[in-house]
Amino acid sequence: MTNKKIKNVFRQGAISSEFIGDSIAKHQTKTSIGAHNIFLGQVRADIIDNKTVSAIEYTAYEDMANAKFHDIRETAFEKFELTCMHIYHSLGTVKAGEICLFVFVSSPRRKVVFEALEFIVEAVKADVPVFGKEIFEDESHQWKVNK
Amino acid sequence: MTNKKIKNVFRQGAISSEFIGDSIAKHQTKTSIGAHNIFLGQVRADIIDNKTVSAIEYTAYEDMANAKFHDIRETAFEKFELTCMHIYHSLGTVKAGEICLFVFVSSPRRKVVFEALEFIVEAVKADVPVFGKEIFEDESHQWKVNK
Amino acid sequence: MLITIKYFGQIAEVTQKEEESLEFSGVLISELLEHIYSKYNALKNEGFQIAQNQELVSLETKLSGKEIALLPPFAGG
Amino acid sequence: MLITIKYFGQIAEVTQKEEESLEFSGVLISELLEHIYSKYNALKNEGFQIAQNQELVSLETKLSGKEIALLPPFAGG
Repeated sequence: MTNKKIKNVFRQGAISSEFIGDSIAKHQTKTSIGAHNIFLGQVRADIIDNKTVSAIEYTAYEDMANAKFHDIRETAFEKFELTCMHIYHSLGTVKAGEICLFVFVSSPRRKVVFEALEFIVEAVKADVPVFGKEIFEDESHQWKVNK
Repeated sequence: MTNKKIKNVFRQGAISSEFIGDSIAKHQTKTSIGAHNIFLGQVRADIIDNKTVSAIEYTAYEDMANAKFHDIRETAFEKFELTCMHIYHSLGTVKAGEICLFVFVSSPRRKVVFEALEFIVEAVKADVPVFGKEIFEDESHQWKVNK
Repeated sequence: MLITIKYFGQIAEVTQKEEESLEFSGVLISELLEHIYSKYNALKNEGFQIAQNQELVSLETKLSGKEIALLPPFAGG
Repeated sequence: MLITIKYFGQIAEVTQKEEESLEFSGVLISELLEHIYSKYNALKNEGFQIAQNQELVSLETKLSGKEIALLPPFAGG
């Protein structure tokens, strides 16, 4: 899997449910797959000091982020017997209730997808330089920090 | 969550990617959710003694199966801080490459969905009386057994 | 006692039916099973669990239910 | 050496710019950081990591790269 071209993981705006459905449909020709596992990150309307988050505005150090996503992908394929793996992350404004992260892994066997998906999502949260500005309904903001 | 009416988890035939996409879309009004995790079981075209599985024909002891799905649901809501949970399983013929199991959990936080989804999928495989007849391309068959 | 017995999957292939009702006067699940074996000898080669009124039971369980099911290995998902 | 410095998120809010280039002759990342602090004193209150040519580095790392980035806490996903 090495020497593969670095892909652009970023999508402008929210990731739609149609996009996710289409992505699932594309795997129906891959009949060695027995298990898919999908993680979706959705923007929460958190209430902080009586103000409600209405959206997150994502920015990234894009070149470094795509290189990190690539590293995570390579590591996941080395560690786990995966048939397919896809990651998409939003840039720009994603409203509360909309999806900002889509990670999709597939394998012949289910045990593998559970381990692989959690590994990938934790790595994305920890290692990828993406920044999130939580916009409140009154247009004030604060900066999101992953825990 | 107890005393809830037992739902019918079964769908006739394969579970379509559109159905899954729609199900995701319906959660965009639930803005306390931060993480979704979805498991999809897909019928594999396994090759056994030079014959390829072309479909699985699912039957179930439906009343007991729906009661077991209900128990699994109740237990999952007790054990994990879930906002939503959905399970769908196919009955009848599902071709290789098509989806026969759809488990969908949502929570404010990601750690919860990983644990909950694996718990539910393992319980479905172990405890629910569903039977699968693997149909080969030459129309012979064998009975599937979960590992 | 009138008991309905349900057969599934490869079990139903052996019995050639999915369901039957019979009058039975035994006390334990094991006694009913002996009776079923007497009708379908080939079932002795099959692995299955037994449910009484939709709950799994052992051979030593008392027969109390109207609905007994012979369940081959599960294959959901 | 001509160095491009990139600022992101709350760091860019402090510097009021996302990128700048400057000539710098120091040896270590820490020296460059002191220089940046001299321009943007308020950055001392911010938490961030430093990347050199897209890899995270420590203050003791030798300055070798053309592209330095100040990265506030990650918030992906």
